[in-house]
Amino acid sequence: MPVKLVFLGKLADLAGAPEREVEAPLDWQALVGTLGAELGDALAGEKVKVAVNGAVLSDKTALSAKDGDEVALLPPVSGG
Amino acid sequence: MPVKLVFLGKLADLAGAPEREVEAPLDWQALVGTLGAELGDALAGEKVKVAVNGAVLSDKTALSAKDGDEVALLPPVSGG
Amino acid sequence: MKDVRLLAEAFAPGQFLEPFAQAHPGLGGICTFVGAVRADEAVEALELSHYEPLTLAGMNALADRALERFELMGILIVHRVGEMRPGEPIVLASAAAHHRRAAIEAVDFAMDHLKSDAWFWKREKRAGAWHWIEPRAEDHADLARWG
Amino acid sequence: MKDVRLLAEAFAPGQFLEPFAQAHPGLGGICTFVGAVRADEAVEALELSHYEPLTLAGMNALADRALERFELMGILIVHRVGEMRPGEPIVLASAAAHHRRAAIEAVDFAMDHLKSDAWFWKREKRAGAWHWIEPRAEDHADLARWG
Repeated sequence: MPVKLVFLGKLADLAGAPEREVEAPLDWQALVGTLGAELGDALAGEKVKVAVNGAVLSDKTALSAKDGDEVALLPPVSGG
Repeated sequence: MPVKLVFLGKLADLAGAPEREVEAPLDWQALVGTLGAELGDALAGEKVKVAVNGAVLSDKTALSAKDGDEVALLPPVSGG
Repeated sequence: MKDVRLLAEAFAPGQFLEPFAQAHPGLGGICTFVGAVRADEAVEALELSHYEPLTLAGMNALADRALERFELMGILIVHRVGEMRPGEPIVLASAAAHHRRAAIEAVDFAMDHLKSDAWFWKREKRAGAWHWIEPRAEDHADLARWG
Repeated sequence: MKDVRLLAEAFAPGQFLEPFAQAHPGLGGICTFVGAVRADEAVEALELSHYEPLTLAGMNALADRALERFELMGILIVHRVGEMRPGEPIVLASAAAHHRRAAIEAVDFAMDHLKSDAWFWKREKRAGAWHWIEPRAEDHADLARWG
């Protein structure tokens, strides 16, 4: 099973799709590498958070996803 | 026409009725005099306000009511 | 829209809230507080008395102050008088606005003033006897928040 | 009572508010905020997206924090997701309590957090094109009030 990437908010527009599958294992460098320049830059911005299987990482650069994991890329939530 | 006294809240209990008619003209001394000791003492307390024809007096001892006026004796309003 | 009412009979909040909401198309939010007679085993009934020449005029002035102080589209204030039983609504304050904070703050403001700065006198019937309710220090502290 | 819902279809506030009120006999007051899609001539539609594993769990945690922080009898939080038109309700937060201040403050607290600290992403359709809505400085200031 691959790793499922889920793009939320405007990251889905940048990615061109709400989801994408990538090969496991997946660490931070591999994630940035697989996303391409524009999406990689957006992800590196300090306001984008990363969750693995529904748990938000306190340090996203410590990402370590394996087969079957779901990795969500979360831009800042919208205001009122 | 006499002056109509209106007793609100617990002052109505002390007065034994919600309203009473007294002779005009009516000033502060005459009001205290006509009410009797218990009600007069309650009225003199700083928390009781007096309104003439729906307007609250800033200084109740300056009361000066004439024929047909309505004088309301207002104890502190109840809390929540 | 300003809608201020003093009612001698029981009411259902929805009968005033629905027309109030419909009168403000395009609103961003409505905040509503409904206060009811608290259930207390010892309390058989609650009676609110008012003084016609002051009470409704004071509620209208309060609604005007809320409209001036907060950016509202409208305000609705309904207050019961007379004898009530536990569970019956006593008071309804609702504010419609473009933005939520104005609506919530206006209701908070209106309720603090209705509770301790409006011309109502309350008494409770306990064991068949009526007892007048005095002002509470807490209410004055709430009121002082508004300067 | 805690009742937290994420809805993909339009709702009428009364369908949740009435059972919520009835579930708390003896309450002193209920405060309710209903937020709707603001009418804005330029906006044709609003879309709220969410992330299933985080959004509902976050709303539940928020309801729990409100129950801990304020003296409540119950809390109701309902949030729409999906595409909405101007006038449709987006969010409903309601708190039942013995005393009014707890109910009003809990709704204020819940709304501040739902608006800027919950997992929702919004975009608006203007002139046929979708535009993402960014966080507002005002929302962070509102949130900072709660420490």
